[in-house]
Amino acid sequence: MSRKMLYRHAIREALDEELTRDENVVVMGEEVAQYNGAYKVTEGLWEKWGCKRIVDTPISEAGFIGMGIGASMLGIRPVMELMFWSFHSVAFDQLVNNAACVRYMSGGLINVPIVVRGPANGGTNVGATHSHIPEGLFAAFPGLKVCAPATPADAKGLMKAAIRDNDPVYVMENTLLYGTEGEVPEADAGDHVVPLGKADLKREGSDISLIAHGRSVIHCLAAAETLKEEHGINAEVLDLRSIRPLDQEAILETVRKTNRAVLVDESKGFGGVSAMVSHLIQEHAFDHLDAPITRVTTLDAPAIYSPHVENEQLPNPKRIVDKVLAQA
Amino acid sequence: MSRKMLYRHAIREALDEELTRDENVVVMGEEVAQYNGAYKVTEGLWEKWGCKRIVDTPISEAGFIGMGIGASMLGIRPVMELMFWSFHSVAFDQLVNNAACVRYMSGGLINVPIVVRGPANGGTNVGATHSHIPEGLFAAFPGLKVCAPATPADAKGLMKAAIRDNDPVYVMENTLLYGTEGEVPEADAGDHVVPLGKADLKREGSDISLIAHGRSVIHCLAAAETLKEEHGINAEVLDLRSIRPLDQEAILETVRKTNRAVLVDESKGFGGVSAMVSHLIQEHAFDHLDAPITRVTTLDAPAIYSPHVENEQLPNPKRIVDKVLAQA
Amino acid sequence: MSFASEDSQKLDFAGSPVNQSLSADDKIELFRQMTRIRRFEQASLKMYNKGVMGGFLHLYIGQESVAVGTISLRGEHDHFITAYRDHGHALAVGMGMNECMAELYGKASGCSKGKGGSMHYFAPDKNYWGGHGIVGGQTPLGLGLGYGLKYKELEGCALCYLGDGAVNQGAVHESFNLAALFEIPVVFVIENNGYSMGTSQKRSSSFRGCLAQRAEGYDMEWDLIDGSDLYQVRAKANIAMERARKESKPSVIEIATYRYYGHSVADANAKKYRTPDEIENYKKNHDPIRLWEHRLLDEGVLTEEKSKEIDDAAKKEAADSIEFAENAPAPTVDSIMDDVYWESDNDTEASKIGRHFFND
Amino acid sequence: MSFASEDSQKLDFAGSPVNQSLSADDKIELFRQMTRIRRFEQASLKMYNKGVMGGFLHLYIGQESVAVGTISLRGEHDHFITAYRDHGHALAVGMGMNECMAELYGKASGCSKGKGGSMHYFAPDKNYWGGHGIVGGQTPLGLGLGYGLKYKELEGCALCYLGDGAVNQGAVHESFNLAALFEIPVVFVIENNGYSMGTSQKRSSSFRGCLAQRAEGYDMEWDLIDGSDLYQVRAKANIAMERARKESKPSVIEIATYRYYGHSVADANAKKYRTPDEIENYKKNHDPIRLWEHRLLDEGVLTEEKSKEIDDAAKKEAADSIEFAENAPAPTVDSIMDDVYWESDNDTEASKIGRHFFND
Ligand SMILES: Cc1ncc(C[n+]2csc(CCOP(=O)(O)OP(=O)(O)O)c2C)c(N)n1
Ligand SMILES: Cc1ncc(C[n+]2csc(CCOP(=O)(O)OP(=O)(O)O)c2C)c(N)n1
Ligand SMILES: [Mg+2]
Ligand SMILES: [Mg+2]
Repeated sequence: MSRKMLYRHAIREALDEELTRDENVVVMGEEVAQYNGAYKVTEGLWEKWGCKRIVDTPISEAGFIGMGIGASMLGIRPVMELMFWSFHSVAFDQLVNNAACVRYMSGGLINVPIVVRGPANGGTNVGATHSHIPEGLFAAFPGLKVCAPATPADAKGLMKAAIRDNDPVYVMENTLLYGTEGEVPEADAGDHVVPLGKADLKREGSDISLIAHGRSVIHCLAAAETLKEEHGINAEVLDLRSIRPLDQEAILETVRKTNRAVLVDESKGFGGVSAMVSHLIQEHAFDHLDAPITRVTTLDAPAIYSPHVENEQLPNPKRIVDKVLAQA
Repeated sequence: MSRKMLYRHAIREALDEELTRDENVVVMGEEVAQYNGAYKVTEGLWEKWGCKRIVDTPISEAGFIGMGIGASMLGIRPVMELMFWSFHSVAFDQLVNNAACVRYMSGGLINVPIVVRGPANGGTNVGATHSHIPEGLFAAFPGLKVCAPATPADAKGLMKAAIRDNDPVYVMENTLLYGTEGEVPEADAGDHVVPLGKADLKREGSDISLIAHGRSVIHCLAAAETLKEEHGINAEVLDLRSIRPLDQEAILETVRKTNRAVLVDESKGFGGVSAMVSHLIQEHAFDHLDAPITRVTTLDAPAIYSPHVENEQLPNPKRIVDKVLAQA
Repeated sequence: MSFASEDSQKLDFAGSPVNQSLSADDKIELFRQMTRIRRFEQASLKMYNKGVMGGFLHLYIGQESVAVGTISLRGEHDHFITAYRDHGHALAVGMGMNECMAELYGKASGCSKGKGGSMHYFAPDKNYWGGHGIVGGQTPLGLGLGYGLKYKELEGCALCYLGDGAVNQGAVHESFNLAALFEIPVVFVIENNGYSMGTSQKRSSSFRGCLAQRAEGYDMEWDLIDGSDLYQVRAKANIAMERARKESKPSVIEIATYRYYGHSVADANAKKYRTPDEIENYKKNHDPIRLWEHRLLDEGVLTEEKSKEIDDAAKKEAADSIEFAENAPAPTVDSIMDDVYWESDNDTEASKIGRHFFND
Repeated sequence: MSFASEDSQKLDFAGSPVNQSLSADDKIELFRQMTRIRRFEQASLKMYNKGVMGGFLHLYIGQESVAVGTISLRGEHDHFITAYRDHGHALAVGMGMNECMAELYGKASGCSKGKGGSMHYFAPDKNYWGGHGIVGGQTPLGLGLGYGLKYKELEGCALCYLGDGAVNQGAVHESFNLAALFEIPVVFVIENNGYSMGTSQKRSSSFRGCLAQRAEGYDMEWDLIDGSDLYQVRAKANIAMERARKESKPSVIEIATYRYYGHSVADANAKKYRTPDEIENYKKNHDPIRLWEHRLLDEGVLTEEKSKEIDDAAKKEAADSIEFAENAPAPTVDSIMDDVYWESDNDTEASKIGRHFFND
């Protein structure tokens, strides 16, 4: 049984359920409590759970994220919101050193069961500093886990997995998905947990594999429809969901089936998740490739503000279709 | 005409010459002046140039790097040392937002002619937080330029190019190379500038391309000797030198010649420069590849301290030889 | 929320030398500047609500005296930098409404070619260095402007504005220490409007006395200013600016002010975390433009008529800027790739070596 | 370099309750702890110079009273965290010399399995959370330990040590504000040894009075302590710790101390930026171990004989730890991949889904 639900509400439900399940779960961040969250993801939680469990912080990302890491070493399970994931830049040391390395440097004596979450995307005309897409950046640090849900159901399920995971998990949401709707299993139908490390075949196809995560998955699905209707091309769409751990098997499987891949990634062209996926495919499915792997990424400049052109800087269905046609 | 010179002295000479050439050049950082630099790269410069041109800063990387960026908008040309590039983590916002985006966000009204330099490498048993290898990380940000010299001559030449460049350039040096010696053109033989964006074929070969940058180049050269002597394999060694701009043509040329590539990169396995280079090769030289591109990277854990095994975590000649043999 | 003016004894700063030296025209000009800012922003609000702009719109309405008062003191080598609430400073330094409005519209003739938007106005030719979106992130840059002045041995100062929420960013602390240690001619101006988004000052900061007093920890001078009194803003800011210019010593000044609207126009809670009374009280008793207007009427410098004329002109200027912006060309998709590297834009030798851009 | 003891009137803190309550054995135990730290470090220095270790070695010699004095006050729910100069705290919380020495040797039986080295000692079972290499980076973690205590409603406090150079890191400022704002039971202990590497305190910080006084900017309590006087360290630290435990209020305490050696053993300039006189003066007049020893001799608690016995035992313990470390097994190459993820180490279901490691 399932019901329709907004992406933001699916995340809120995950938080609410985990707050209920484990008294050590605490939600922190700027404006998450009394203001209900800048993007209303935490709406109502402060009213329900009070000041101890839902905590407003000052604008001190290094301070409060480090604080959460420290508390997590004592068994607290902070779920910390970055109002934008872009603000990772002022908390970077805490995110990549203290969270990622403390376990290792202590020879495994410590673990850091934190979640850091918030939106990580372009497309809302907020300019260069507010539009970073850091999935690949963080996945590059062993010790960290990263996921990026594309649908309400995945958002809920991955968030619950992230909170229960005993390692630091960085959940990259998307402001443009918060208001999208999708089927989510009923709360009383049992725990809806989507494990980290499991990709999801969002559309079956035979001619080419579109591999993506986050909002790019939605673009791929739209592109696949156009390809089918206008060009008779049957594209398969694989949603990575989780970047680290990464479902390499699912990636190789779809490529072995279609023998072609277009990777869609909101990162800029140098690096990103897609460069890594490309390398893995050519390394492990070399003989299955009928053509070079190509990518659709964000045009390689800082994010432009202008609403007139920002969508053209980002991956979009048209750019995906063009890239597929160029290959096929 | 050339003379033998240490890598650290080659960098110092570059700084000294540029300090002479342009009165707006100022060298800043922790312990760079009175202490002569933690790794003695700036030795003697404070004595020669005084407190205005060679500036000791407190341990406030975000503060002093941001300060340098601000000053650069007025035409000052700060060359800022991070005692370890690893300390980028506490200055990340200044490095990837203010330095990289201010030009763009102002529609091109501003430029930021700064250099940030310092060692970026593993292998000195200083543990996880001090051994980050961020070439790929920063090259991913349009607006930034990144280079990583492997020899004294390149260190001098790239440093001079970096200082003269009107965009932010991040120079990744290597503590383990500071004490290595090499030929450097005589100072009076004319300006020795190595342009950014030009790779250097450090060894010609025909059977396989080893593509690397920084200290990995030295490992590749050693591995190439072993491959030649013990296995009759003639490896070509391409030193990227500059990561962004990247000499894609040189990469494709060597691969088109040898039809095989092993990429050697001190980054961890997820991402890094090598994942990007791998993607570019398969995209643009697909039909020239006789085998999947493989990589030698740092074992995918935070940097271990133990001197007994740290070298095994890093790329080294033996690991490169093995990887080549596995492919050939 | 506390206004300095409500606690402290009312002093009259009209007699301070820097105010004494104002001609009647100068005083009217200050009025005109504040009025222009308000009318520009009201116009932009109207158009934002019509959906013609993207992103955020952080209005400065209520705070006009801060930008106008401080920037009115500028000398040739004074420089300015602020956060994302940057329209007021932009107009005060002399940017035109057209280029500012066109920027909001994301047009190619916007001040930042449509690349920066509301948060990123720049005019280096007017010593205005933005417009920055990362809270506190502009603080080291402001410090750097002062550093540059000192390096070049110019007599000037850098004014670096930041919010009451921004003071708790690490970069601010590092900048304060560096400024004091290196004796940099910079004035950090805390525009304390009582809130960082929905968080009142007392929920974001622990402090003694006031936020500016933290300067003592760095052995730096500080002052607290009632932003609703333009004479006071000028008198006290001038002391800090002169300290910078003449002694190369930094200061922190905190200016108590208020914003009428939400944090940004998208702030749906603007009336929840602040009582209507609080907002009304400010509008009625502390509005810097109305207080200045009355002051000038009292002084006989301004007439009701002249005031209306100025206001009408400002309204018209704002309306014209909308028309300009609407007719301005949008950036092309190709232009997305401009303005990334100076070397590429200038087609230099360096820009031709190696691959600079990684578009798929 | 200024020692609190040289400026301030000499008070005797022996009479404070927390010192009054010390038995003769307790006092001797404090002596033993400090002696053990010194002997351990001297031994490690000797071996470092023989080239058997890698990386850095930051010696605590001269500062022993800080770790021993503060940690001697601990209760069940008190927690400790420091920077890279972490051997003293490690031994003071009860870690064994063997595991500590083996860690320096990079051996698998080191306290961090050879993964952390000198800068990264940990003993969570002894409430010791490291050992951190990024200057100032441990400060938010220390705050978080206090946060955790408060969240769990335990009566305890977190002691977070940092250096005089570290105070200018942004994370420290953010932590101070958060601690005061949230009323976290944490004590920030500035171990002021006068230098950050080769930079004297006055070249790195601008401040009024002392560094701890910056706490006033956050409306936080602070104190300045003469680290050469163990009674004083205990008496004053206890006040801050009790404030944390009983009132859940943070403090900043600054303890004036000194390091005999360079910043690390690799510091070739140790005798350039400090005069030999300065070093000698400390050794002669301020050495915390010698002063404590004399005090106990004066009090009749200790005899020369007993002192020598303790010292000999410490030396032997250190020598034994070298032997232990030398014979301990090195980590295997395979073990490099352990201790990255808890889930992988515990072979959980989650660890089996997807690729976690990207070794070529
Ligand atoms: C590092 C960072 N964190 C959070 C934000 C989101 N944010 C933008 S403005 C703001 C409030 C700032 O308040 P204040 O400094 O008082 O300035 P005001 O908006 O009142 O002018 C927040 C939280 C940001 N832009 N940057
Ligand atoms: C962020 C960062 N910057 C620089 C360094 C290099 N570094 C290590 S210790 C140190 C000096 C710190 O001095 P202080 O805080 O006084 O502590 P002490 O060494 O005296 O105990 C420096 C500059 C670092 N580890 N981390
Ligand atoms: Mg504010
Ligand atoms: Mg020190």
